[in-house]
Amino acid sequence: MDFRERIVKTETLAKDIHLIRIRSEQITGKAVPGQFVNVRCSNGLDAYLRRPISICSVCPTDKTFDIVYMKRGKGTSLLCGFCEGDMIDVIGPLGSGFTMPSAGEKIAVVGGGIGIFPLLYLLESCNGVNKTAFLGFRSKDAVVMKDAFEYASNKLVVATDDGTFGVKGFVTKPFFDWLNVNRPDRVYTCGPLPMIKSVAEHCVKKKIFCEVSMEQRMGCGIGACLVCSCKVKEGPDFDYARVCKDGPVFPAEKLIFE
Amino acid sequence: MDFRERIVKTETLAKDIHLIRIRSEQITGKAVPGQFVNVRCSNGLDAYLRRPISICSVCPTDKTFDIVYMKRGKGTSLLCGFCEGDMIDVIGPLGSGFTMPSAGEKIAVVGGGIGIFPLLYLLESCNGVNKTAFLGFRSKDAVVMKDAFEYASNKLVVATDDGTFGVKGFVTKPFFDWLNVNRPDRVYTCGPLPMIKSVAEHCVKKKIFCEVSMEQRMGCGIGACLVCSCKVKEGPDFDYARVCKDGPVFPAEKLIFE
Amino acid sequence: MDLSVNIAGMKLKNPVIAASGTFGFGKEYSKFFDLNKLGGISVKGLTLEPRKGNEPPRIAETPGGILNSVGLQNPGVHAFIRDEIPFLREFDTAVIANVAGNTVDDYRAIVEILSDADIDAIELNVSCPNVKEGCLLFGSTAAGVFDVTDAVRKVCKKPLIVKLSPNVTDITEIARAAEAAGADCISLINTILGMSIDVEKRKPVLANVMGGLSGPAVKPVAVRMVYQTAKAVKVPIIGMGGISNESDAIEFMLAGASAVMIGTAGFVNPNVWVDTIQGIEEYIKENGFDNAADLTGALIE
Amino acid sequence: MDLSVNIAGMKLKNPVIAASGTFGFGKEYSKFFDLNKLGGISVKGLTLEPRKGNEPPRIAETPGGILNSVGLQNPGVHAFIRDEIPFLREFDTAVIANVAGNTVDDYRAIVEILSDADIDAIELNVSCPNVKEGCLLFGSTAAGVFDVTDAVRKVCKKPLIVKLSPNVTDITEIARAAEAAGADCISLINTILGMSIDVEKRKPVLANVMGGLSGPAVKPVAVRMVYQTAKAVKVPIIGMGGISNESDAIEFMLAGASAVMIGTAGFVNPNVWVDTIQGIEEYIKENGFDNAADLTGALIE
Ligand SMILES: Cc1cc2nc3c(=O)[nH]c(=O)nc-3n(C[C@H](O)[C@H](O)[C@H](O)COP(=O)(O)OP(=O)(O)OC[C@H]3O[C@@H](n4cnc5c(N)ncnc54)[C@H](O)[C@@H]3O)c2cc1C
Ligand SMILES: Cc1cc2nc3c(=O)[nH]c(=O)nc-3n(C[C@H](O)[C@H](O)[C@H](O)COP(=O)(O)OP(=O)(O)OC[C@H]3O[C@@H](n4cnc5c(N)ncnc54)[C@H](O)[C@@H]3O)c2cc1C
Ligand SMILES: Cc1cc2nc3c(=O)[nH]c(=O)nc-3n(C[C@H](O)[C@H](O)[C@H](O)COP(=O)(O)O)c2cc1C
Ligand SMILES: Cc1cc2nc3c(=O)[nH]c(=O)nc-3n(C[C@H](O)[C@H](O)[C@H](O)COP(=O)(O)O)c2cc1C
Ligand code: FES
Ligand code: FES
Repeated sequence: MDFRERIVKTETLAKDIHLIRIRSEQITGKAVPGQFVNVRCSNGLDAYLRRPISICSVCPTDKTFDIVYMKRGKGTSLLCGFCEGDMIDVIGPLGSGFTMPSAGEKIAVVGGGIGIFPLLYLLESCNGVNKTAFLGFRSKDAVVMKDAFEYASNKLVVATDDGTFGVKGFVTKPFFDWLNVNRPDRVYTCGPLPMIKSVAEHCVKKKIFCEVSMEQRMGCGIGACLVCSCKVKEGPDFDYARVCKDGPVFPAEKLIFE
Repeated sequence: MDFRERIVKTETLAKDIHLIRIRSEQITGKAVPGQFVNVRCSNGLDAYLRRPISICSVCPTDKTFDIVYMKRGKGTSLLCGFCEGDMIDVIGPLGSGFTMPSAGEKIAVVGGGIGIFPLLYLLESCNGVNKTAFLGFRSKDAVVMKDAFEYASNKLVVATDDGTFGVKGFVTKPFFDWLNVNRPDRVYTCGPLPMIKSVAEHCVKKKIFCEVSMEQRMGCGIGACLVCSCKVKEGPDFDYARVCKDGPVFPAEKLIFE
Repeated sequence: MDLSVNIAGMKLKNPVIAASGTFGFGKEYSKFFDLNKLGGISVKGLTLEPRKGNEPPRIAETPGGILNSVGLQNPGVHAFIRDEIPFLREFDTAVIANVAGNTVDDYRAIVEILSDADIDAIELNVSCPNVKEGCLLFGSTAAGVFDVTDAVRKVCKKPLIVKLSPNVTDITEIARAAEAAGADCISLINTILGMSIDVEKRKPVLANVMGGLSGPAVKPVAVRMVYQTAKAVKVPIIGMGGISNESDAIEFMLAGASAVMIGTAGFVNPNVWVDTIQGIEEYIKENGFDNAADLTGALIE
Repeated sequence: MDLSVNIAGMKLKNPVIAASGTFGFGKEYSKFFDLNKLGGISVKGLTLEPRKGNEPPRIAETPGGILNSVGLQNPGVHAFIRDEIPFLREFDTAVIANVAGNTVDDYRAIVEILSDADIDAIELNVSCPNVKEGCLLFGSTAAGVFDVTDAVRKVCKKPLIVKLSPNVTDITEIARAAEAAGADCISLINTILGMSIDVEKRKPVLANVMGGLSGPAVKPVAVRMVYQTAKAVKVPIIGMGGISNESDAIEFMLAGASAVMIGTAGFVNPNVWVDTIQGIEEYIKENGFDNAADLTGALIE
């Protein structure tokens, strides 16, 4: 199997936030929202392991999909060196996706930071659904893909920690306010641990269907090596599930946050 | 100290033989024939050590120098990825150079394969000298820089192992034939071990001044780590000299070939 | 040309085996390539009872390698026999059961059970650095390795491979102890104990603090230990540690290994096993060998 | 802010020292940067008599590291005192004499000589894997380390650093032996024994067959050993093995080292020592520490 695919576009969306559009019949033909790809950032020993990055959007006509990443460490820094026309080694789609809402349902997505990207693909994939999106960013400079989320949802609420854009404070605040007057059929969340934890616990308490996309350091990315654990309930006890294969999407009520 | 310099040209001279022209006031201002530079082939862990490459030619007007390398393993393969305009991390000039001939002297250079490159710089640096160059290659496809050597010498003899260009057989044959009827003041040689060994032994026997440029795997490249040893005579005993610092150029009569 | 190798009474169709713990029970990688192509599969380390393993994070990236601290998460030997063997047996490849325990009794019990199961060989893991009790404790001394191997040998009806830890002063002493106690084969190396610190958080990257180093970084250490061990024992050796391609695999065979295992490199290149098999075949052709077995110990010294 | 650290009665202006064997006697690197900037310099391993060292090739590149088999080539302790100390003393940096021998008597004799020389400390190399006799043989067992350290201690008038080998089952046992015998400080790790084979030539890359692994690849092993040792002994620790930048250096300090040595990385970046010193200074500022010494053991567990 050859995992090298052609990059058809790269774009910088904000400081340290970059998009790569990749043409791949293989991946676009199979992907569902919530899944990710595992990207090789170098051909050699630097950033040796692959990096998991969510599928952010898929264009079936062009057979392309987008990934959006934040430049943080070695691997994502190397990704910044990729250009249009280059080949990139990506394995995917991997992991389990979100449970798709049925037509007519009302849903909310709550995303923070780099956690917003898989939610865009979800929103774009469910027409005929009433969709509200809550997105949280550090500050105005970090706000990305606002137009795409606006277009893909019925209502978009943006919050920034410092109030430089949209609502001031954590995104959970407007979401919980909204939840006081709305009862969505499904809630989907992805982002920093404190955020997803509070969204998940809130929904579980209110018995609202909620799915959470989790992050963990990975080895194989396909379920074989058991390094990407996440604590889940198993009867009265707990168990370690594999984020790469059993997840990254888990039902909120299964998760044990620590 | 910053060792990054600008590449002003790259060129493929033959299959797997490439030239890189680098602008560097620092290096061109100091270099003498026989010296080398130590090149970093990647920014990371791949081909971790620097690679020693001879200075092949220097243009004082443009403040550029050329290195010519053969693609062999990891490091030289990575070098092939460098382009005009890129920065390259080169330390140099390093090592001891050839003893320059005086005006009016008669010299011969005997080079084989990648060993020919430092000899070009030598030839180009000594005008007013009678210069004969003997160059050996595997076969016609591998013959490079013929014009430059022709221009820089009074007489050029090329030999190929398979006879597809010039004289057939090892380059030592025409050289020794020449030596039967000529007595040069100085002989300089660089190339495969059997070749330099036979040239050196021949000259020593005939008491002709001969300098040999040696190769050895290197660590620091500047004389500090003692890994790049080469056996030299030390009174009745032997000693290990450092190819990077005491060499790469050694008087033939000092060397112990094994 | 023949790629097959015979080890301890097992015939492998080629010398490339998936290393324990990196390949699960084969299901995941079976979606990437045909498992029939493999010389063998060493399954995730099994214990008598199911184990949850260690807290995450369980992996850290290091220069040219990784640290892991999975800690033998596995469904237990009974679930393995019930749920995993049937799938593995759909393929024509050797199935090696990698086993670990806290006590000699544990090891004996699990080997007794596996002796009646449909597998090809048992690999005794006395070298897992990621569990608090047993395992590496046995693997750290010649006496410990002797005791476990000896106890297990008496009940083991399958070819017995003993997998050694590199975290020892003298690998040859340990290898000889395993051989003396009746090992049919020695595999090495397991991971080297290591640690990585996140300097921004000022915390160890692994929840477990320390973990086992594997991947290309460890290759020179592994090749050295295979070379030393091959000179010290008569039983065949399965070499591993950082193999990423045929050239690496051949290094181990020249150093004295009869077969190799590949683990970590599969995370980066899921085709590494089949690529390596093909590369070995080409090397054999180009270098005038007749078959894979001739590579073993063919170092020119 | 204060970058200086006190180790075993020595005051270093900063915690970054050039590692023995990679820095010669300082002359070569003095052309690249001002040696006054260094915390200290550990010179090439010295023996009583001059040594020629091993046959070349003496270096092999491995994934993320190198193997070397120099084998203690050095001009002998007398030539060192006569020819090298005067130059080193032109700089305001600590000079550490790294010494090795075949026998306990060798070690004692050389330390006696150096005790009267103008140096700041002695580093006992009981861990060189590249010589046939002595050295690593002592370093492989707690008793061996105890005996050499003990013998040397009695004649040593300088701060005594004992440099440990990582090629052991339990580093803490060895470290405790050195401490018990009177070491003022422990430095680790020396190189890990390894081997590399050229598969085209089917020969070991090193003429000496085996060599010592250093460079980034060994860092996780080194950090782990420093961490374990810091928990086992009270004397200060100098950590090393694969440090390439400030982040790596800080890993070692958080793990428990009071200072660090850098070797191999200097081959790639001749400015690595000064870059690292500067980076440590910035880290201290940005992370709310007052001085370098506070980094030692500041791991949050
Ligand atoms: C399922 C999944 C989907 C993700 N989707 C996205 C996305 O769409 N956009 C995006 O910017 N980021 C995403 N991430 C996070 C992304 O994987 C990390 O930011 C990235 O691995 C950091 O690599 P680095 O080389 O820059 O950092 P380094 O710190 O150099 O990485 C060192 C090691 O740690 C791992 N690592 C570090 N941070 C994380 C993390 N947060 N999660 C998992 N592994 C980590 C790396 O993969 C690598 O193995 C996702 C993570 C997961 C698990
Ligand atoms: C003083 C000197 C001058 C040189 N000048 C030239 C030149 O002008 N043009 C040219 O093509 N080559 C020259 N060489 C040889 C060149 O250094 C090697 O071909 C190159 O290092 C191979 O690197 P690699 O990554 O392709 O091979 P790899 O096999 O991947 O290298 C692995 C390691 O071995 C070392 N190594 C491998 N072969 C040699 C060798 N022949 N000599 C020294 N180290 C080696 C590498 O530097 C590296 O450390 C010179 C060597 C020396 C010592
Ligand atoms: C994630 C992971 C889990 C492992 N689990 C086991 C195990 O259960 N049993 C075992 O004997 N070895 C285990 N190992 C060690 C490998 O089988 C192998 O010995 C080691 O990784 C060196 O080979 P490599 O560099 O090719 O990975 C594990 C290694 C990794 C990376
Ligand atoms: C070429 C070379 C020579 C060395 N010589 C010595 C020596 O003479 N004495 C000694 O104690 N350590 C010696 N070492 C070991 C280093 O001092 C250091 O312990 C080891 O290389 C790990 O650090 P590093 O990864 O930063 O190089 C040598 C290392 C190298 C690479
Ligand atoms: S990363 Fe290997 S199981 Fe998830
Ligand atoms: S390469 Fe270090 S002394 Fe020559």
